[in-house]
Amino acid sequence: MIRSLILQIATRLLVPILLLFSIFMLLRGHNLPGGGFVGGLVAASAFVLYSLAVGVDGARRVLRLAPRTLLGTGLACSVGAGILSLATGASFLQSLWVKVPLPGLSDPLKLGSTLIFDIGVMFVVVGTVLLMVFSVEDRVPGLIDD
Amino acid sequence: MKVLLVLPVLIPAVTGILTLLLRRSRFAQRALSVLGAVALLGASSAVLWTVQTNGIQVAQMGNWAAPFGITLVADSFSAGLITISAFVAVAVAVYALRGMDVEREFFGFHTLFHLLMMGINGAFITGDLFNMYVWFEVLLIASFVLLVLGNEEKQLEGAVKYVGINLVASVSFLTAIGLLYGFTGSLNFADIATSMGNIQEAGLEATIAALFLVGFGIKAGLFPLYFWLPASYHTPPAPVAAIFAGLLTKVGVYSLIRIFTLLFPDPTGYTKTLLLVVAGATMVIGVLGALTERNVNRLLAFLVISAMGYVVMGLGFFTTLGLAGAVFYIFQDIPVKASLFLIGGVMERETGTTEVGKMGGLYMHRPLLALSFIVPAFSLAGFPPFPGFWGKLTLVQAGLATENYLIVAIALLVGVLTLLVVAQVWARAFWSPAREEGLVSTDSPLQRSVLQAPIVVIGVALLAVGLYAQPLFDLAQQAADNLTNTAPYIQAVLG
Amino acid sequence: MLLAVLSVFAAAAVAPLVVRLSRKAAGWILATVPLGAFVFFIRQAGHVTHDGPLRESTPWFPAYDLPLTFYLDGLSLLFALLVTGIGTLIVVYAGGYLKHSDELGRFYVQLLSFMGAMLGLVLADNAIVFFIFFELTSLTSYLLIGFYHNEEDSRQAARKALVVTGAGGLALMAGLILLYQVTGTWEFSEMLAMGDTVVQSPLYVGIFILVCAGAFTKSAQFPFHFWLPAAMAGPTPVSAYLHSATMVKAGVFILARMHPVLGGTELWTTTLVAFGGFTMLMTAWLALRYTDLKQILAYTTTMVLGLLTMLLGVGTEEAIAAMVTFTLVHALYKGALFMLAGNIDHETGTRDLKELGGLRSAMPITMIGGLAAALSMSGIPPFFGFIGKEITYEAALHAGGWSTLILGASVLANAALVASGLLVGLKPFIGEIKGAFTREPHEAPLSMYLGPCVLGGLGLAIGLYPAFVDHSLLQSAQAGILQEPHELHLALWHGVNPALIASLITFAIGFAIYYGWERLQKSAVMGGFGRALGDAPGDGFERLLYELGRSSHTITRAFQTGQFRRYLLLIFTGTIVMVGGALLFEANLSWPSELGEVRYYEAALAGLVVLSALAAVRANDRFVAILALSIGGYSVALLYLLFGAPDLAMTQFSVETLTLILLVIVLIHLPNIDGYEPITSRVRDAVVAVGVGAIVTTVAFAALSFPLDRSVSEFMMQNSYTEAQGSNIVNVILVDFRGLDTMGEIIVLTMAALGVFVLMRMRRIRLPEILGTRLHSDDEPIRVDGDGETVPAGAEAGGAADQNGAEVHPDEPAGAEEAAPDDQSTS
Amino acid sequence: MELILAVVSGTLFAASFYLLLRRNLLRFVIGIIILGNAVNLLIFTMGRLTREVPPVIPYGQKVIEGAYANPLPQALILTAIVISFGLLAFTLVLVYRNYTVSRTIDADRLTASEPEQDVDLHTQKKRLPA
Repeated sequence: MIRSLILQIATRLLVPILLLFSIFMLLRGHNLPGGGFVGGLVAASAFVLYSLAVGVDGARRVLRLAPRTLLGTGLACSVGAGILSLATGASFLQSLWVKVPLPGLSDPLKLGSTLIFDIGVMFVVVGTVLLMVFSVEDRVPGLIDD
Repeated sequence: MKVLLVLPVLIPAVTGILTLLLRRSRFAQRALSVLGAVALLGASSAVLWTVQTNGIQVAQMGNWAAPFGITLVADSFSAGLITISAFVAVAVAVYALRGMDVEREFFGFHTLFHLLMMGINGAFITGDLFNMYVWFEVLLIASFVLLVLGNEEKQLEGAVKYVGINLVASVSFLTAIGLLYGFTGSLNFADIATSMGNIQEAGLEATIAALFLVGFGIKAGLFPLYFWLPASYHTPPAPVAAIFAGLLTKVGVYSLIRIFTLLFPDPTGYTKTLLLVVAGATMVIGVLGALTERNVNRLLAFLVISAMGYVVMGLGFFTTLGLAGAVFYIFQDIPVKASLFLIGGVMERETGTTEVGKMGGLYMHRPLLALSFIVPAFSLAGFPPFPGFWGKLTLVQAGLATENYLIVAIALLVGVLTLLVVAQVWARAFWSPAREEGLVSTDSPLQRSVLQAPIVVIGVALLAVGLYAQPLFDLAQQAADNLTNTAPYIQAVLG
Repeated sequence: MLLAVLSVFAAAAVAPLVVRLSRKAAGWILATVPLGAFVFFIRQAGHVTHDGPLRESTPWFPAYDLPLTFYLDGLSLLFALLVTGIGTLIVVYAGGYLKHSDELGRFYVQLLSFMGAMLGLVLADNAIVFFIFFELTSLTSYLLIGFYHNEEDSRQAARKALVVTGAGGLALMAGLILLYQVTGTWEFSEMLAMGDTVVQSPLYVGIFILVCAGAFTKSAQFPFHFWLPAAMAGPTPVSAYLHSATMVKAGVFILARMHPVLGGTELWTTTLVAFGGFTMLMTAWLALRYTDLKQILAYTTTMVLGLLTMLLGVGTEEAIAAMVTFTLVHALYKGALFMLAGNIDHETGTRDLKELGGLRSAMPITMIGGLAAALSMSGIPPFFGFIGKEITYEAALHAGGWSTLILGASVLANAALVASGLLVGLKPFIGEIKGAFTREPHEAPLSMYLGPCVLGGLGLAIGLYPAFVDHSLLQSAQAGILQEPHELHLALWHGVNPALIASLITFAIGFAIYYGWERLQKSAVMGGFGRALGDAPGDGFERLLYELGRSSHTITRAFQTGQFRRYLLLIFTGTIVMVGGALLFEANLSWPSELGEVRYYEAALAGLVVLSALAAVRANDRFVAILALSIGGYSVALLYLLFGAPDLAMTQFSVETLTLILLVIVLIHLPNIDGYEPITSRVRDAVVAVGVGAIVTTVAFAALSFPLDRSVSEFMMQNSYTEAQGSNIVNVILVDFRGLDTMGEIIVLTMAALGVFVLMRMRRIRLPEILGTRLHSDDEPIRVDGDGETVPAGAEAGGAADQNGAEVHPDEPAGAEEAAPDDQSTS
Repeated sequence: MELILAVVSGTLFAASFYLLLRRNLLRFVIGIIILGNAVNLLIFTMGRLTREVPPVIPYGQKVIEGAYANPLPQALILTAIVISFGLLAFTLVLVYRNYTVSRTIDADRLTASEPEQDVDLHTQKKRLPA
């Protein structure tokens, strides 16, 4: 934890922006460079930043979900997307699409099971980075005396 | 078929995820673990049955026709392997109910175990080169974590060697994939097999084959690439070691056989000689290592290496009979090795030591364990009526038929030495009298039977196969037919 | 026949139960099974001797062309009767002998399994079936020899037997497979007619050597004769059964079986006569060195095995007649004598001739049975042994070129046998009681004198009335070996002929040895001879094992040094040799014809990648190395960007950053990377490294000389938007075309994170706990909180527990396990 | 340009293998990182190079007209990068954790798991124990 007022204030500003940006990266990924992985990294960096500012415990409280739960949820989403295809009689991981016509837009909004899959990827990336960083930052005391 | 072929990967994945999410309840984890393993066995058996009745099964992921998406393929070889692996997984899951401690369970043993199974099964049934790499990495990282679970000094140190060398193996594999992609523009096994002709240069094929041999050879524990194996396999607890010894090297050797038969069906003399030299050196070095080893688990680890030599020898003959022998040998070696490591774990618990020479009294006090030891141990030594005998018989026959007398002589000599090793363990740990304090385990009879039941079940299964080898040998022969005559495989995948 | 074999195995399976139900009667009850089999074979005898062989086949392993076929001709009938007949007596005998053993049940399992295996062996028609039973006898006899497993000597003897016979077995397996390749059948009965084909095949010598290796090891022929006397460490019923009547004869049996197939050649005759004859002569005299009854009997057994082998080598009609006759003779008397030795040992506590004497009054029944057997062994008329010896001499006289030599050796060997017989069967009973026995000598129970009496009595009966066996059993056995019928007639009195004279000479020498035995034993010649041929091979074998162990250790240590870097170096070198070898020896490399367009900034970037890598190699400061590393990584990202891979660049960039952060966090806690390494190792490593790099580049060049087939990518491009609803093809590949890869990828990530978590948060579980026998733990007790932090219990402040701090395993908290009663240590 | 990148990749291979063989385990880790880049670059090169046209279908079109960068190797490398990051993180922490226990990052001193004296030969009797 780094005790710095600037960092703490900056963090409060940056974290929501980063989180929004990560969702943006996730959603545009299917059509433009981006995607779940990069989105996940951005989101994770938001929490890492937060943990640097207010400490691991604080970050963990804000996160609400334990990193391992995030990991499990993410995997469940991705694998679940595959199972969803199976359940509808399609092949495993076959993409399913629903077209939602939105008022005011000419193109309908296309929602696919691949989006669930990509969200899963994002969750896993966030969970991975956070579990790693939290573990390393907050390791068992007395592991090493330096 | 869309569903069935995915299950061997999906079930362990779901089990792994659920145990991760339900990590707070030890009971739920354990129940899920056993149930997941049993379900896996059921699904794998169903796959096997379907393959047996309807021939090679193919599932296109995402419904993209091969070679554009990822294809899962189950032929007799793959289906047999996933079924036997699942059988061993059930045994290990049950054993782990007592053989694992609460801390390791809390830190994710069950999750890692099932995800490891996922990686193993994925590697067995994938029909895609890069996908195979991914499954390799899945099982690799799972094995890394399982290896360090406990953070004991030996574990960490063994893990450094294991991790370091296996990373090199992965990279070597990936390099080979990259180069092969550069030649053929494809990743699908069947598709590559049809376009291997593009290379039009047997020497280059041999080079890429050698590169694959390095990658898989490290995983399979072949000479001179095996060093990580005796450095690490003795460090984790018995259930982990059992699954490692039973399955991990088999994945390497499976891939070796799959790639060599499918992608390099007409090996040059160099490749054949190379394989046989590697095989001979592997079996010799393995059994020599085991001969004077004190630590029972390390001793078994050396025997794992030796067995891989036999399998590669069968591949090196490049005949249907040789492959049938190799496949059968793999089939039976999976439960044999798993069982031996589980027994090794019980031996440790009962005598309080890992040193063979300091054990004793197990024959007097644990006759059932002794009986269960004889089956896999003498199967390993190739004694009838245990299944190892059939494997060895077929391999020797294949070798003599192709007039590779030298390697057969080496194999037989190694058989004698294996017999000696097995007899040493038997005589010292089982026959010789117990030390003064007797057996030290404090397991209750029920707890002991939790540990011994899987061992006994594997022993009975092995004995049954030894006495009536027909079904399993049939399967191995079918697998060998599929491996030598690749047209049906390619046809099934590419349509 | 299958039923007969299976019933014996079934008896083995139920034996522990029978013993548990009735310890006293177990032997009698279990003996009914071999007895039943014996009766069964007796009933078949008429059929076999008159109508020819019986063959029966049960499907078993069709994939291997392997039915369970059994073949009952004269040869197998003779052996089957011995196995079941003597087996019956032995089972009864063992019940008395091991009455007080805790392991009687296990003993019966092993003994009856052995019996089943032996029966299967002699009956098998299929070579593989035969071999399975052959190996099974090795395995079960291993267990039986090691019955007194608390003694190291027993274990060593068992190991000796197992390794020697096991090794021979594998040679035999190879021989049988080669035989199959030549004949195209696994069935002995079909091979029998194909002798010419086999003998003329180029593989003949190989087959012959391999089969001989199997037979000689099993039948303890020189130079493998040492394991059999050592095997006397087993209990006496085992010695009586395995090492006289049955298992050791398996080698002779396979030679006899193979006689029509492999026999008749110069090689066959020379080898068998030379090895058999030498074994016979040597071990007959070696027997005289010992005062231990069982040792004497063991050596005389190898003597007989040598004799039988030699007779098979001679292979004439007379020789085979002698061979089958002596097989029966020997089985009858040797079984009885071993049981006699067992009785004496059991009832007096010793079987050393120096301490034995004057037992005639204490053990009269044993003496009668034993003496009858001993006289048969010594070949004294009217016992069956006399006939056996006569017919042997007869065969020797007609052995062609070898005749004189064989006759001389036989006389000398038989003379020693005469003495041995008297030593074992007579000497303990006559004279005065010498030492103080540990037990008061008394007569053995019925179960234990039944065997010697029956077998001894049979020896006398057949001697008096040889017609009981000669035309039926022995003649058909002879026919089984020779594959053509001959008249076989046995009689006590042949008139005065050369054989009788030879017998008389034998007696003269034999009695002389008997009376001068004690002096002979102490003589220097005997001592030297015994050490050279009796002790040395066994010691040599043990020494061989030891040296094998030592050298294997040396070899293993040469590779498995424990040094990580050495492993890597060997692996890399191996890689270069294997892959480079293929390039060097096999490949005709094609090179790309042109360099293609190169832009200066791309080249500069590529140069930067190389330079940064070299800087990382050269760096002596960890942070400099990381810096170089990052520059390289970012440059690679830029390269990706330049060549149309923005996703890749983005990922590479972020991963590079993440790696950098992790490296810095961890490296702060670690020592620096400087450290001197000698120039030699650096040069060596550099050579290896450059070799690997060169190979990769070379193959890459070769690949680049071909045009790439981009049809897969083309398909993906075509379908990305239309079918998969995405414009970013790379992302569509990741989540759709190759979604399974991505699934694997996130699972890898998950587990990597779990791994880091385990490494950083899990306490160290020390070794004793792994064993499940928790002796002590010097770690503090721990408590596990919501996210699995392991917090030392004492260190935790009261208010620090957060909302996730609930116990994770309410049913069995981690910290409580040490208190669980089942985990308490015993120490 | 492909050829240059092939050479670059080969050089990275050489550099990383040299680093893998160093005594210091941190150098080993650095070697692993470079190795990852080397193999990714190799795959990238094997997919052949196309300048500046990313495999993204322009808005409003259904396919890309003309040349475009090969997307498949990119996807493979993406997966490989992520995987090797996971493995690398684990390896790094493993080296660190091992250091906390054995107090060394010297590869030559990792011998606790394979002790010198693990052979069992009765030296006086010169017999293999039974």
